[in-house]
Amino acid sequence: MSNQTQTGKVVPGRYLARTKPATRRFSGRLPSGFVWVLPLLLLVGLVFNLPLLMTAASSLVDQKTGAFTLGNFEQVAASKVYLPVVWRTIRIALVVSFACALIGYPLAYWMTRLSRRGQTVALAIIVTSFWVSILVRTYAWIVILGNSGIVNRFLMASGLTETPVEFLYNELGVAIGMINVLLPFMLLPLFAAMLQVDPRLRQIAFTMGASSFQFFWRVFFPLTLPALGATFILISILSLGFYITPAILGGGKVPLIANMLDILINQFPRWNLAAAISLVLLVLTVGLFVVYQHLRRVE
Amino acid sequence: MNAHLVAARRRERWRRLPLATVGILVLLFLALPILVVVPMSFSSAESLRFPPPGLSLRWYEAFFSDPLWLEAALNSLIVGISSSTIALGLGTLAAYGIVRGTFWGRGALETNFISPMILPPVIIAVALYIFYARIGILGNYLALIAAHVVIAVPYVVLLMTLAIRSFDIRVEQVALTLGASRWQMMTRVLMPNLLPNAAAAWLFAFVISFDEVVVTLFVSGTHLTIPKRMFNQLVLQINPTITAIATILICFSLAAVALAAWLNRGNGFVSKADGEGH
Amino acid sequence: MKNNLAVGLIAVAAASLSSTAMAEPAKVLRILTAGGEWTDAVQKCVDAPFTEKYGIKVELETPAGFAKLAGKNQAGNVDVALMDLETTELERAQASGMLDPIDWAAVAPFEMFPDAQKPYGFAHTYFSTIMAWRPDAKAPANWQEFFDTENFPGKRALPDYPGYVLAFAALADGVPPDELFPLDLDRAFKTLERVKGDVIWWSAGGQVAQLLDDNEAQYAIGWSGRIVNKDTLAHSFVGGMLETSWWGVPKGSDPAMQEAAMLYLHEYSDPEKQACVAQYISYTGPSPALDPLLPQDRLAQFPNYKANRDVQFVTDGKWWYDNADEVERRWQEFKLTQ
Amino acid sequence: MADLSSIRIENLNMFYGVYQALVDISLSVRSGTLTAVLGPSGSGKSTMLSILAGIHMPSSGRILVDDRDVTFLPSAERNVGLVFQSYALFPHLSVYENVAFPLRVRHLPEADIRPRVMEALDRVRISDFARRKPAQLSGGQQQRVAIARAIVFQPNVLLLDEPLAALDRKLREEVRLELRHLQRELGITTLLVTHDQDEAMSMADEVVIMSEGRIQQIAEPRQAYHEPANEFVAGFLGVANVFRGPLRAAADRVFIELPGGERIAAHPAGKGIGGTGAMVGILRPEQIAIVEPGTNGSVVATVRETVFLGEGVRVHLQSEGGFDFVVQTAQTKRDFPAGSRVGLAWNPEDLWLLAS
Repeated sequence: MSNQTQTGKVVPGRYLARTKPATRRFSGRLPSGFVWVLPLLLLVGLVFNLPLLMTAASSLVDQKTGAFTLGNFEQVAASKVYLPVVWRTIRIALVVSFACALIGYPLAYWMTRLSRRGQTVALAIIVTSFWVSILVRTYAWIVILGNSGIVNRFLMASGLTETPVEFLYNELGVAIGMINVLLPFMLLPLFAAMLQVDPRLRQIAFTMGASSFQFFWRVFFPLTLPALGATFILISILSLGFYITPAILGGGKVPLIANMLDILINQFPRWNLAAAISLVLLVLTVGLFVVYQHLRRVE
Repeated sequence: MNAHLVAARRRERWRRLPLATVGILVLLFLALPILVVVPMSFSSAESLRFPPPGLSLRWYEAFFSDPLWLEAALNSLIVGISSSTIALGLGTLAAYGIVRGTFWGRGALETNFISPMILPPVIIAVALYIFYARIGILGNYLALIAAHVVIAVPYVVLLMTLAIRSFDIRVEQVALTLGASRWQMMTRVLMPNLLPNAAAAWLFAFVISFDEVVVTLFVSGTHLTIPKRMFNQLVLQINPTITAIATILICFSLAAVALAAWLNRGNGFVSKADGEGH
Repeated sequence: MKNNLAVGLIAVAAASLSSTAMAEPAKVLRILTAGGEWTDAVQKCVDAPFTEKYGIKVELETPAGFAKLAGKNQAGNVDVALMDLETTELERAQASGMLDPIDWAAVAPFEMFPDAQKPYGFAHTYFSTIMAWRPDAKAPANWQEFFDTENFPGKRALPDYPGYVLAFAALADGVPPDELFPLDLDRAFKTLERVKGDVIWWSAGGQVAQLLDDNEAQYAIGWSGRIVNKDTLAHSFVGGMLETSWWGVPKGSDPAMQEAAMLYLHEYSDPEKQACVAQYISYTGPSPALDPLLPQDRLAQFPNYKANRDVQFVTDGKWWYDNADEVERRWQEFKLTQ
Repeated sequence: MADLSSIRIENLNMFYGVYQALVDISLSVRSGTLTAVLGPSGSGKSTMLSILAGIHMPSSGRILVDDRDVTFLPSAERNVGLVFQSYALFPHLSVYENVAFPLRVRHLPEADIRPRVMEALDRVRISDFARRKPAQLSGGQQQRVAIARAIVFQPNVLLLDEPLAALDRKLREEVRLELRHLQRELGITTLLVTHDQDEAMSMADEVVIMSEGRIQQIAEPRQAYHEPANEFVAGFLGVANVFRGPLRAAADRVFIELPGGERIAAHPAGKGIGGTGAMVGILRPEQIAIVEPGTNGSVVATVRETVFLGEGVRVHLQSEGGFDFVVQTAQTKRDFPAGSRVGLAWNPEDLWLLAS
């Protein structure tokens, strides 16, 4: 029976090969575990990293002559066409992030004070919204906010306004659509961070004579501020790349960086300029992401 | 005493009223698009009136009798299933290497694999457009699937690294000392335990691929997918058929995500089982 | 160097993936086309019978545009054998050497208007760009009134394409119709700057009716085919712009597929098929034999109808082509900075 | 039953970057015996075990099982049974399948598997639970399954990594005996890694005490306890009175002179490392007797505190010279009131001397 063991089966030759001295560790073996990563690395390297590098390279090439140039970036920086779009994108990103923080924080805070069942319902709504296709949600706003949409009909029927309020096809419409898409990205991490705050702190603060108001501003808010900051940055990052919402709700008047890239690729073939702008967007995103990671660590 | 308590409770409730109002309004704001789209899909009217004047299934019929929508649905399914399956395979292997490997630069690799999730899709779209165009595979079906793999794989890598990290490495080591080859360990020990997580990761990847618009718009060439056709239609002509598709999509996404969440609920069940003694 | 080599290797690998169907006679004809109602009509009236007759499947990529062609051309991957071009685009594509000549012998068309047959272009549609408005809005009589936002209050839905809006804007600023070309861009943009706060820019023809019906806009410039058959809208051909759309054959596409494209063009020149398209959308094709086949009660809806043609002007494709860069630059400047 | 194998470890070194987890470890385990590797956490004992199991490769050195070099053999080919503190049972498999696992991966015929699994389950008295999943078992039951799984394929060597640490105290002592019994019965060469000196002392034929990656002492438990190789071992294996001072001789007596002037009697032959000069003397609390003050040769001390241990009484005292003594006595009924003066006496032969 005992001969059936694995060691008994080892062939001497193989066994000898394996008993070479410890230098074997350095004899060109791949670092441990690297093979597992290799297939994905190849694919991502080919279909993600290489294209990004090529984009970076094309941004430094003149479209007509094919020579090295910084002209594409100069064009972005100097033109009164491209830079304003970059600024508008940043501005809308900030507005949207502020708005998300402003309406997201109270909701998340309210949710922490709800019963378990209330929390489940609220979370279900948020998660549902989160997973419903952005196209569907953006599309719905046309129906809701249009001149003959439910909101305007309500406003006019209630006599609050006589002519329909122009929600759509301007920056307001784009912002509303973006806030709706991005709010769950604010709510979910913020709510999670608020749940981390030890509920006993509240009781302790009360025993020390703090009011609800004082507890909130002196304890709770400072404790959740890093999370608020981190999600704020996250929303800004995501806002920078928005394409669908401005395309559908902007009425052609609110192009953001992504829409400009679409024009430069799909309407005018200006790849090198597009590459340069896409690189600007990349730098903005990565820069914000570094801040985000830093805030997360603080949290 | 009791009356005091009741009064105190009532005061407390009044104090919270402004907060509750804001909370409910914001939740309504989130839910509104869905609340509007779903009933409209059953509308009998041509226009996008809300509430619908009458009920019918005509827009569902319109969807299922339109060969272009069906072609788009078929493509979405093919691209979604193949890209999420590839993403699951490669992503799981990579997650294993990242968690259990000892080579240098694992953190950087993980960031690299996850970054397509963080970067604006339009950057990836532009980069892939230029790259695919240069090598002449713009509009190629396999190239489209490859793009979707890159977009879906971060979710797999995230979920699977989490799952593998929470799986006791000693169980793997014991399996090896008990005579299992690395392959036997993977197939007989690791995978059976990670199966729910893998299924969840697959579903997430599938939903991501199925919903993808921007990159698809740039690189898909002649191939239609549901979101691509939806986007084109939204820009072209607003047609209630879209509400029917939207409703189908909502149900579909929610079912998939609910299933995924349910499958992933036991992310800690392994550690719970062997962690009792700790 | 190394980078080029890598790209080359990948290209070879990719080509071997995508070139399976290339050597045999074409089973598929890929067309780059506009999309929308017109394309839907063509699919029913031309593509379906074509596939039935020759066993060649038609695959469409939408939307079309010069940039798409240029992209494919630069990529060296021209995967469509036929594409929809505006007059300007036809000029530009031809001048940039991105088109192959049409093999008219192989097409052997039914009778066509002589000006519809060019060495590089097959005129497939005559269409107009005209003004439209909600019946409950004050009707404008000309372009000055159309762009007069004070006396004709309301939103304007305008095409997000310079070629379909600048000429009208110049007319609105008082340029006499017979001096329209060469176009005075300064005066055109002056009008647009003046009204831009009241504009919704549309990018697809179908949006016009939608925006007017939804009361998002009260006035619009749109393509006649998407307007004239909607009885909820008022429209006028007065001061409209008559244009031609063309089929062109992108250079470098698969020869077998190009052969199929010639068969397709032959089918397209059939007046019966053009009449069929006109049933769905009020555009007419290049066949002189078309008139008796058209629905007589709707003749007044067709851009090419004599009474309509007389009040319109014909755009100057050559001028647009010559000034494409300038127009593009100023248009972007205007659009992106508004 | 299984082959009786011996293990020999030669000059094992293990680096993690610049950190050296194992420093020149050499030891051998005689076939059929149980050796306990004992040390505080971070001492390198678990690293050593993982190298023996083939989980990690050493930076240098060799491992020989029955004089065969297995240093770079994969785990699967080493034929060692391994039991972790966390048991590491396969959560998705039943008890039966857990135990059958090593046989299945060896592609044994089904007919052979069943009797062997059942025999192993019987040995650890867990056959009744064969169909349960690990999550449905108590900690003690899981531990038995882990042991059954480790022995079912008749490994040459059994490696136990803190196998009892997760059990409560009473169960731990019970299982300790059972495990020892099982090991003797199977005659399987066993290496036990633990930080619990009671466990090591009570189970092992030989203990290896490690600290900071180095072996401090290899000895039989009794010897290690009474004759520690250094102060670390003395301190790690229980409470010790440690006397520091020069070794002096006066008349026919040898003693350590403490800074306070007291004389700690030692054996003239100098038990342990001999010589004069600064020395360390080690005396276990139970080797000191409490006698009447003034008894010849005794040290006078004052009782400060008494701790009742159940099986004995530990008395903390301070001598007149200011030295803190710890004494343990089995006289559980006797009272040592705080402040009372007593004499402390011991057999000079019991004082174990180390060079300082």
